[in-house]
Amino acid sequence: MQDTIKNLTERFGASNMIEKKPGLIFITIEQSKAISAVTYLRDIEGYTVLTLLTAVDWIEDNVFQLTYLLNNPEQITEIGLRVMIDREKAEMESAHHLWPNVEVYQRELKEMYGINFPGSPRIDENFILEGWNDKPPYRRDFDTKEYAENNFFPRPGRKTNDPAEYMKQKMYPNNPSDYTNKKYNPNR
Amino acid sequence: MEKSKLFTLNEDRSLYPEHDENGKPIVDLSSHKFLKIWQGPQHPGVTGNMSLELTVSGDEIVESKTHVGYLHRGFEKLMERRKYIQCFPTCIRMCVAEPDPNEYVLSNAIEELSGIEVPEMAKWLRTLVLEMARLQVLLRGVPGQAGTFALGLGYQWGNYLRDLILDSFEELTGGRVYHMYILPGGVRGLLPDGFKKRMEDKLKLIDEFMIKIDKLIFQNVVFESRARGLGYIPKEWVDVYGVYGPAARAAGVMRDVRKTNPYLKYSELDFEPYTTTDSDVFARTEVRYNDLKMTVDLIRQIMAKMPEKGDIKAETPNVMHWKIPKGETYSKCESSRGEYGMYMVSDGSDKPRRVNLKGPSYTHANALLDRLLINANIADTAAIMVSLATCPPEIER
Amino acid sequence: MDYSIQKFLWTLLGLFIVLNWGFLMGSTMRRIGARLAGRVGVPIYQPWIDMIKMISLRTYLSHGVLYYIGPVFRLVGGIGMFLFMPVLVGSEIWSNYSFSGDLILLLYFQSFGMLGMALGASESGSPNATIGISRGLAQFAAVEVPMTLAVIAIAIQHHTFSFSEILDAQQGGFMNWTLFTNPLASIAGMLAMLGAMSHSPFNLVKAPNEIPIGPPTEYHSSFLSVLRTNSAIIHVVEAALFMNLFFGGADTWFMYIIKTFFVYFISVFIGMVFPRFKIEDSVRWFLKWPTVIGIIAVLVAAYWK
Amino acid sequence: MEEERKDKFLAPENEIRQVAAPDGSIIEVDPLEDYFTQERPKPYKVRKGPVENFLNWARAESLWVLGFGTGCGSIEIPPLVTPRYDMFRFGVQMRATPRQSNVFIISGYLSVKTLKRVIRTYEQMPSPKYVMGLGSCTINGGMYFDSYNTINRLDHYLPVDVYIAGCMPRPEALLAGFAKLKELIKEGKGHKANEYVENFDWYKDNQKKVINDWNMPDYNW
Repeated sequence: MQDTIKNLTERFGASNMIEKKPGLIFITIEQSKAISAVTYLRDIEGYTVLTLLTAVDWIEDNVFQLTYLLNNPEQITEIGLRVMIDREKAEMESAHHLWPNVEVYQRELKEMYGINFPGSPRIDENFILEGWNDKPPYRRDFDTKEYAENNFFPRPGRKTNDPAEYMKQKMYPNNPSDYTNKKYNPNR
Repeated sequence: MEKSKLFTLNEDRSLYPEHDENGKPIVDLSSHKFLKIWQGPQHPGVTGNMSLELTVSGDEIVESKTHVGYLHRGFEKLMERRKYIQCFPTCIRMCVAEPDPNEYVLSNAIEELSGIEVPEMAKWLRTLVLEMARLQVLLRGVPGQAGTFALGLGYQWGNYLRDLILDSFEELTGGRVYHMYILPGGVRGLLPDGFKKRMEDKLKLIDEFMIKIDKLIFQNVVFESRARGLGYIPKEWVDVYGVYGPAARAAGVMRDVRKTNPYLKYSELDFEPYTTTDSDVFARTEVRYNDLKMTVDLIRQIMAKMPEKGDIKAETPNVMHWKIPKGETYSKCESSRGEYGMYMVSDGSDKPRRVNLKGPSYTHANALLDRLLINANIADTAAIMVSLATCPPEIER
Repeated sequence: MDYSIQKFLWTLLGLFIVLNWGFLMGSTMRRIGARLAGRVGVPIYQPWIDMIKMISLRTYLSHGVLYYIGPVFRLVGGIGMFLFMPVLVGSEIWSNYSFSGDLILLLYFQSFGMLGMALGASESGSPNATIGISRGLAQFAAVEVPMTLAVIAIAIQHHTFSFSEILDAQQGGFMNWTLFTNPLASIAGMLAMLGAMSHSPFNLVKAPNEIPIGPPTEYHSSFLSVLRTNSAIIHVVEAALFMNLFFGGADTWFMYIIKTFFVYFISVFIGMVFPRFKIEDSVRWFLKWPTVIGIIAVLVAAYWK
Repeated sequence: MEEERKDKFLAPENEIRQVAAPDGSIIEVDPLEDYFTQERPKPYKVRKGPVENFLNWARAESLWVLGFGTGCGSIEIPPLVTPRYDMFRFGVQMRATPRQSNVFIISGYLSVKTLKRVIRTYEQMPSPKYVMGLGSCTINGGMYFDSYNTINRLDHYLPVDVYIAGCMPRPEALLAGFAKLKELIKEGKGHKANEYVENFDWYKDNQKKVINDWNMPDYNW
């Protein structure tokens, strides 16, 4: 495990390593070296299983984080490779030649985040949505509630409570000041 | 002696129709040699609401494409706008047949991110609930495999016993299908009085059922002749295609999170998952049958070893204001279908930044199923699909 | 009253009894199956309600003339089998229109319904119907082989192609039944019966979780009720055919009901505990043991004396 | 027609293409025009009297449910056909094809993609047909009220005869729902299929509002 990390750092310029728990490591890799690092891990280090490939939208930093989580079934360790890609020009090298399933993950990412993977098979086909004509829905700036209210027909009479306020009324009906008491509520 | 071509019914058809240089079949629909049919979404042989676009030549499938998305609710998006505790009712609906692993991976991810240690008693109860969930799925799944070949009798018996296990869930958690019993920091309650005895009675019924199922399914000539050699997964595909759980164990590869990464109390329990190397539908059914046996045994062990009383919930902050420290984690457990994992990213606020749930169906139902169905008979699609235990809501979430 | 009109009316009455007995037998079998699974099952009168409901449904759908005629052909196959087979042994009024050579005609009528269904189902345009009907015809061709061999063996044994004479030869104690006088032909015939009855493991035509639900996929309302009527009649008549061939026929309506019930019960009961064959396996199965037994039966019958 | 088609999203199999006829000649085929009929449905005549009452009784006692699990509620259908709850006792049976079924159980939420299939399936069922909305998702969206992909109110897209509340409703609740539906049919109130036809334009507008790639005829015969 330590050797792998060392190799990753030296050869692929990996940084920002976090060991979350024994056998689970997250590490950041540059976009240009990501696929070669994945190939390296798969072919040399025995990380032969792709557990998942997903994205996180860091809208405030204007980046997408792609996470390739690889599993080594021999050593029972997992490495999560974080790849930061530009949010405006969301494009990433395709890895469909490495595992047959990558194609499916990439189709989902294309649909849900609008991240393009040029060259990936069936990338433009619909995976989950059908006839979608709005922003990719998993992006942070897509407001699902507003979309639902505009497009579907909300039944009138649905009440929305702020859970905190509602609990305050329910739990401390007589003495609301208890709510701010440190003893009951360490966050206040 | 070579058989005459006219009378050979067992000829090798793997190279029919003609393939191009990449090994893909050349399918020209306008040649009238092929027929395109859809199985699903409205089709009784498909596991839930998904569909297969099959190109058939006679009864033989030459190309298959899985279409999902009929059950997409955007859970991962919905959870991004809910507080952590509000995520629970959403999360458990991701895989309807077996909701408890969802609860467990979510609360485990929250605990890992915020560094909470779960009390012993809660760990025992969580183990019990997870095993009960596996039991109720397998009670339906094992005879359901024969049901795909129109042997519905075992399915009827199994479903009755499943209802009994759901009664136990109701007793313990108050819910029949959705339990929300596992919460961050622990569980919601202790076992009710007399629970163990009633559970033991039900387990005895299940023991009898197992003997009947063995006679009805595994010693049935027709079932054996149909299931043997069907949907063969070579050992090398296990890593390549991402095969998990019983399907991998049937191929002779040990994939069981309970054994490889023991979580909760599995390190204190005595069990050995069954593996075989045949890797066809029959072997996968056998593995799941032995899983069912093992689960019954595990529940007995858990009930014998667990303490009577104890702390069931760790101290947690007020859930309404609970801010989880920044970080990311991947928590996993073994569901009845294989490794079930959740990747969670927190940005330090009271709502998750990103939750991604990865179930085994995602890989089983897409690339693997498409590959396995090539050169299969259309009569066997349901059997292959059920043997992989695909659960559509977990693919599209 | 003219004799021919009288005969016609008696035959119609017989058809009516057979139809209702078919419905009753169907729901009884479903209840027996349900008991095996631990359920209560459908009410005993469910088939009649289903019929009324199907007739009362509205439809505006048309797939062309053959689509309408398909179920009629199927029904004609069932009624034809009834018409040319004597119901009760030695009874003039219940002998229907049987004549010397009716056995051949019956074998023809057995396949008639399936062919008619093939016309209608392929006209309905559903690919599942086409697949189902091609399976059905393949299986039927395979079933016919042992079936015909058994019939030929019996015909050689009794030197006749007439039902009444075969029945007469079987009277006088159960040891005279073909089941005991010609066991090989009976085995071949009974195995073929499993296929002809289309219950699991040979219910390939309407395989619900493979090709929902085969030829009748597009049929609904009145068309479906015609198909249901036919299936009720044909189950009884098929059972009666095998009863007449191997179990000595029936001399009263009571015996008719008891014997058809048991013959039908055998096929249903085997279906309860066996999964469905694939079409290749099914064809191969029929062309293997039943056919071999049938050939031996013919040879034995031909060279016995 | 050409203009309209350009705006629409069309699946590749629905584009105008050239097809070789069996005799070898080449024909141009417009799948939307040639493979479907554009005929609109007509309401059937609701009769009254003792005969109709008898037929209504038969319709109520023989409910054939379409085996289409549209959402998570379908997990409670297997218990209904197995020993514990056994709905066959009440004359409720499962059918595999829409042509032969009368009752459509919308088991829970409907995603937009499924809604399209549901409409297609519903329209293929022969009248009189009944819809049961299972779970709170069909009533007001339930816990998916803010989801971008699930509809909120089922009755804006299909006429609903009986709602069964709960998430998820227990099998007993489903049996009670069947009992309620039988009651309605016997009283002669089971003609929601006519309502669908009479308010056809309203329903179609609502359906087309959410289904962006409407590539089927208005009524699927």
